[in-house]
Amino acid sequence: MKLAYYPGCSGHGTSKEYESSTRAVCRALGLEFAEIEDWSCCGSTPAHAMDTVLSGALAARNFKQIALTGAEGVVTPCPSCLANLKLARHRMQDAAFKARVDALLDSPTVENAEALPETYSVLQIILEQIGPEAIRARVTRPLEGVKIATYYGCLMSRPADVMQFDDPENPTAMDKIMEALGAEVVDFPLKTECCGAAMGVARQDVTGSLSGRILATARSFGADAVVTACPLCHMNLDLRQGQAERQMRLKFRLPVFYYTQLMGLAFGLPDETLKLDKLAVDPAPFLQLVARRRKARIDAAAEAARAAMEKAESEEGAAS
Amino acid sequence: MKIGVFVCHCGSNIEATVDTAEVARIALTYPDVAHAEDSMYTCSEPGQDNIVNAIKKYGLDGVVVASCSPRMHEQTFRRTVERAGLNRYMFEMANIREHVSWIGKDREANTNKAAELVRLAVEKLRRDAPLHSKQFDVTKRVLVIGGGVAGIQAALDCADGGIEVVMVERESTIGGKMAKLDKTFPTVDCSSCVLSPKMVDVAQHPKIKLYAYSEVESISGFVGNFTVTIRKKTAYVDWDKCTGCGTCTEKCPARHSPDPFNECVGETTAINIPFPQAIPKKAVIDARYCRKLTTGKCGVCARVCPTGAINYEMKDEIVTEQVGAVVAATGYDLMDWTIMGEYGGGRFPDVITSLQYERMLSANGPTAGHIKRPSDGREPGVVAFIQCVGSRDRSIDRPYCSGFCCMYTAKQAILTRDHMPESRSFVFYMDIRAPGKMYDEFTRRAVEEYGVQYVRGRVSAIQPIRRADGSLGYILRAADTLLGEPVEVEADMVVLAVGIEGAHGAGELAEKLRISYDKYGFFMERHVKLAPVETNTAGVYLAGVCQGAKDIPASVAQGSAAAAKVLSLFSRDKLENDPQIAQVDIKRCVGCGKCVDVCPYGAIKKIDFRGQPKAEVVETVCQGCGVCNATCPQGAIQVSHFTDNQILAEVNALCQF
Amino acid sequence: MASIRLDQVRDAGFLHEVEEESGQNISTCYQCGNCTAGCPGAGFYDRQVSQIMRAVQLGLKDEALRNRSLWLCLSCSTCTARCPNNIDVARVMETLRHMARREGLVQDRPIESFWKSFLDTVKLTGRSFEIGVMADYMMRTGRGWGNMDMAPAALLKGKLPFLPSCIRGRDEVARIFKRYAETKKEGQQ
Amino acid sequence: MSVLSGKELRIVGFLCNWCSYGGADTAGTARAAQPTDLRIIRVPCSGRVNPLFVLKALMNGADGVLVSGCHPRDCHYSAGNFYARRRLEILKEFLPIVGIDPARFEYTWVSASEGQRWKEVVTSFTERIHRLGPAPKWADVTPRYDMPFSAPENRLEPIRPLGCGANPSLPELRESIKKALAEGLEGVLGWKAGFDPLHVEPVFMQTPEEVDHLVWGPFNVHNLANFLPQYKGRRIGVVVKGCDSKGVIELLAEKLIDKDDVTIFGMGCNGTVDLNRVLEKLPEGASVEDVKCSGNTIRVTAGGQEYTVSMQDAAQDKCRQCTNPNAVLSDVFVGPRVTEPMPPADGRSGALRFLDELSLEERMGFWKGQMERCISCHACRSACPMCVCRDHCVSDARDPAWLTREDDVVQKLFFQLIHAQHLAGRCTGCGECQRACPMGIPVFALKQQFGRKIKQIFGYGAGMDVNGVPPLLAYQVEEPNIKEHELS
Repeated sequence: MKLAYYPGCSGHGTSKEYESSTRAVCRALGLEFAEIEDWSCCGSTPAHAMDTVLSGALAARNFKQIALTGAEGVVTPCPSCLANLKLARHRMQDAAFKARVDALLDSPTVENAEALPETYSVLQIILEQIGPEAIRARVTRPLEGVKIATYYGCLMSRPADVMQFDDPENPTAMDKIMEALGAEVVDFPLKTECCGAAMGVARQDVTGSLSGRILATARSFGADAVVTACPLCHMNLDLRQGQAERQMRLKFRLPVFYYTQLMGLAFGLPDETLKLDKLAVDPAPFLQLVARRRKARIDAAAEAARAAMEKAESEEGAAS
Repeated sequence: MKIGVFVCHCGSNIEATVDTAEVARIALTYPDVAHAEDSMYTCSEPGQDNIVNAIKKYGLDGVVVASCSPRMHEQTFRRTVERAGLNRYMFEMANIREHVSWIGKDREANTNKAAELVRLAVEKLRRDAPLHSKQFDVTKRVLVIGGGVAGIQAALDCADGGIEVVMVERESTIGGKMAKLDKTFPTVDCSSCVLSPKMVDVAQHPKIKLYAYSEVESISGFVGNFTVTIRKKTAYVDWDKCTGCGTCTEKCPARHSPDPFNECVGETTAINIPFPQAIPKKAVIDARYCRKLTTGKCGVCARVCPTGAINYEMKDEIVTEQVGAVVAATGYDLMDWTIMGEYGGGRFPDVITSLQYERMLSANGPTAGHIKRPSDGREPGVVAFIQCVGSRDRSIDRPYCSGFCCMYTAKQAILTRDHMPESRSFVFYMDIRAPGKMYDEFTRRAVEEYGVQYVRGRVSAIQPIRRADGSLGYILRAADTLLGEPVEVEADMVVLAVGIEGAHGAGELAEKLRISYDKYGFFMERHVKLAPVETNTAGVYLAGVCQGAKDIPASVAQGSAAAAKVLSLFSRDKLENDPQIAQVDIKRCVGCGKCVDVCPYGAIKKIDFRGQPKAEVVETVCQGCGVCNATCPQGAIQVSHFTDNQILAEVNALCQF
Repeated sequence: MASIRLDQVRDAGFLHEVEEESGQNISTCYQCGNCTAGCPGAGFYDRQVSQIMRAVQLGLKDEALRNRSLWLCLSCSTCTARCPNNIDVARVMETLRHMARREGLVQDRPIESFWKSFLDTVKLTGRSFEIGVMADYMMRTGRGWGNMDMAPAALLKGKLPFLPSCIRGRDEVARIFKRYAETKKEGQQ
Repeated sequence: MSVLSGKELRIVGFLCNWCSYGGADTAGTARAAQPTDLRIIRVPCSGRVNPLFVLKALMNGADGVLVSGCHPRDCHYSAGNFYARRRLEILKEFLPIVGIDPARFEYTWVSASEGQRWKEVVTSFTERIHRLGPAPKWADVTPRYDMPFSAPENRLEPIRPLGCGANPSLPELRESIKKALAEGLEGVLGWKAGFDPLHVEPVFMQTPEEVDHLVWGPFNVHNLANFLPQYKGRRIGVVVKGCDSKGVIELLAEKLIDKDDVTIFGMGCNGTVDLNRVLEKLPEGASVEDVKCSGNTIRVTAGGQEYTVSMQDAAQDKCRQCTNPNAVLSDVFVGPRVTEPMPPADGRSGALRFLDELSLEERMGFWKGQMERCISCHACRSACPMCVCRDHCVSDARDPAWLTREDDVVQKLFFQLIHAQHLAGRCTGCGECQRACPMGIPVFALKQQFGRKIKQIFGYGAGMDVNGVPPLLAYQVEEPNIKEHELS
């Protein structure tokens, strides 16, 4: 199936590093997507909070742009875009709803609602089309000895009947990828707990306390870093980590990566594609930890090899 | 033919929305109807007497009663017309209550519909002929499937009544779920103290033959004459020699086998006796964990057995028994709660089921009655109980109430305080269902005397936390709906009152018994109110939770009820068949054999009749389903009282161009 | 406070309206409180989700629509995922939000303003664009300075472009909003 | 009885006693309000429901018919509903050919505990019937008499070359039959010349002289399998064309004859003629003096005049699409096998193609017109090799009394429906019913409708395998090609 790529608005702003690392990782894994000409905003939370038809129409305009690429489906890294596009297609299966959406557009969408493109997350495509084994095979610099808390947020697998991917209560897609990268995944209980979403602009107290709880729990389970697949979650956990610290009166200093950044690291992809410098919480201590653990292992292996050689030599000597 | 029609008011149940007098008036215009009247309660004694009198007065030779469902009162009125000297099958019913008066309020439409249903009954009755049952012998032995408390009660009552009992239990001991319980509500008395003597009675009763560690393989035949084959599963121990001394279990080196009797709290040996009071007290080898059977190297038990009972070469054995009735008492299992990801789906070590907790509370359990957290063996300070886990939950297709969880949760909360006076307990519930004798008082005691904190609200999620000392805690995210606020509890241990379903394999057994069952594995009784012990298959009865959630006293009562049904069935020397079965018109039959091929019962034989092939129905085997009737191209085989002509007459009465 | 005379104030039509518009059978709610229990925003609500559901069941329109909770809902759908009666609670909340807007009962202007700012930016440029959204939002509300503490970090990281990236089809997007506004107007007439 | 006009439509329900009747009781006990139209006929099991009951109700003017039984696997009689599922599914597929909207018939499963489901079933089915409105009545339908598919220009192209020349292997066939007679066969069924050179007739050959008169050619139209059951228990032989052999196989499969009793003689067939198509070229009443066949041309001399007819024009419809020109099963096969063509992409006969294009009401009109011409001679029945009932046909019986003695189109069409339903899954497609019809009524189309639906759903064609079981006399617990129907 030919797939098109929908970057989402935040990929051009707050989540540049996600956009760039996603493209780099996909290229490295041999995944190719068609570019969508002149895509527009999916409407995000504000549109459907105001009106589902408006939200549907903003998504539907993109369906038409996607159709121009000849793709049958579309992938997006952003869970918010994913949810909007998926829900719009889902709701448009109802003819009355589709008619109301079509009425807002310059020209109606394709007649057969089933022919509207299905949306998938990049995560789903990586997991289902590439798989942990192939990812493991691509790793050149394993993330050894570090503990990762995988945070999925609330949008990736809910509602389960629309999303049709992963377990809604205990998703494991990123866990499998992180394990393939060589990291240890902590059994993190708040994987799908909400971070506060877009409430951060108007109500920082809400995002602060919700994100704070997530970060504090991740810390208590010994996580060295948090990974996420969502720009909004990332903003709340990383960019707003200071706000959460103030609200909770705790220091976290917990680096928060996009999962594609860690994949890129483990694959040895160039720094300029991963854009680790864009992270608000300094990832350097984490990177040093990885480096130390790797060095320790290599040293230990070298030591073992030397000992074995010595033993063999001494046996040889004894024999002769 | 002279037909009498009686249209019942059923008090106001029918009369409120059907003009019964008008129905009777219309009925008088139907062919062969000689008398028609409406009556207040046709099924009452005066109502029945009225029918008897009318039959005599008007010389009726058939009766139609328009009232409730024939599933309710067909038998009643058949006896009534028999009292008046008619053949009991010269009777038809029109269901104008369940199918008319109770499902709509339009009096005109209802009256018209009722009159038409009477017309159908009249047309059918006009083509009825007197039928006579055939008599056949009864094997006065009963099969009881399942050795839980309901099955034990049924078996003992039957045996005390002088009937031979064959009991089949698939585990290696009888006792069922009750044997796993520590105490019972509302008296908080020791469960095994009550049950053990009854188990011993089963073992010692001269009329009871117990097949433990066995399963029903197949059942054929019909009421009074069932043939049962039973698979005796191999225990790798010759039970005739095993004395239950337990030496093998002490010496067995495979000490890390899961312990199903203890709900996998703790471990046992590959060869084991489930618990000290087991009946029969015999050892069984779990082949999956036995070193000899998996690797070929070991044989310790064979060496230490003082009677030489161990036999690694043993195979399953099939035995056959003849019985006249069957009591199904197969009980329940917990539903698979691990589908509930929000409670960890089994990933959190200190989140356990109530049955596991019960084993923990029990003095003969794996922790010898001490409450310990599986994660670290510590005594929990805060224990939270969550009710309705997998009950009353449509989102996972478990809409029903599991009946007894409210009560045992209260009991377990009380016992928790007894065991650990310093502990605190929280019970999350939606409603408290305690309608038994002394039950509500019992739940109140938990709150008032034992200080158990009840919180009305479902728990949304259990979220573990890692405490500063490295131990696990569990945050329960809930709401107190009475307060109207979200609440949280940090517990050390969580006990889930997991909902129940029919025992695993109940569906397969129901297929063998040819009884109905619902999608949750519960067997269907013949009538929810009037025949709660019988099934749709004559001679098969139900006892205990296999029919639906019930507590111990109700299970025992139903066990006794099933026994009473068996004893009453066996009080006759001969049984009669239902004569509403297939009959072959030998003149019309061309012997093509299609009926023989389609009969689900093998009840039709091909015979040679004066050199011509013909079909013949075995009357005691035929159940009257009519598949043959619908198959025979020339209509030579007809189900009595559901003949082609009767159904055609009904169709023609309804559809006339 | 006087007790609520259910026989007088109960508006069965309202329950029906909510059920119709949300496509949910609200009578199946048995008030277990699971929605409230799992709601991440519950701590900030002035009326809990389960209480709002109860108000809808009772036909108490004002109680259901006049609250801040509707505007604080994060649309995370936890309530929907865990409802034992398969009610899409988040959908009900969304429906009530739409109804409250129609009835002029918006209880949290800042949040609504943020949504409007966001959508205005999309209308203007075809895409959302953070600085534009924030500027618009601050003008509407005079608030949002609290976010400024993270803005320097974001700017420094090159995450907030000062210029919007306008798309060629932005007129097409603007027409969607225009038609939407027209249908709303018609709806009100 | 008449329905409440303006309020109700006539909806008949057949409910099994154990599950669905109980489910309806449960709904009543729960006071679940339902439309009043449905009239319930209680039967022991959905397997008791002869599809002909449903047809009877619909033909007699019912607006809707609903059958409900226990859920598959839950049958009180363990398998009755499995049979019902197959028979009722095929019935539903059959209905449109006679102009009945299949939406007027539905079957479903409701258990005794599913009161709510029963309410939903009744409500949605009743709503569906009200949407469809009253069923068209046979009395009101305009009959039509056109049969464009039988016009010469509309006959289907044969999918293989057809011929009528003498078969050079005929002497060899005669010799092998004589040999078999000598070895103890009591007789062999074959064809001999008839009253004029165009007609042949069946013969039971018992002497070598009779064998010498055995003919083989385009006029050997009769399916001799028809006569086999009456010789049951006697050792005989039968000469077959490919199509006839399928009849023999089906009789064997249904154990109506014994393989040990029957010796099958076969030769490759190049097609047979529809005599009417030859006769239409001749003057009315002209006596036929001579017939000469060569290649694919038949030269008929009648009244001193010679007329030529090509096989292209004259062949029977079934021969035009025949894919089994050689005996599928034979003990003695003489001469070379004829090349067997691939099945055509569109295997429909001309009559089916025509009917498929008509609206439901037009189809009713078509059959009404055809049945007006029917003279109830029952030649169709007599010609059918699979009509096993022989003298005990239900259409003549009083018990059961499926038909009245009235001479009207509904009774006559119902006779055809009985025949077609009894043949469902058993008809080998020999077309003898239609060939035998003196009025030229295309009754074979009804059997073909069943045949193609059975092929679609069960992948089964009758008469190909002596171990085959007609699908309606069997079942599978899981039916891969039968989906549960939506009721709304």
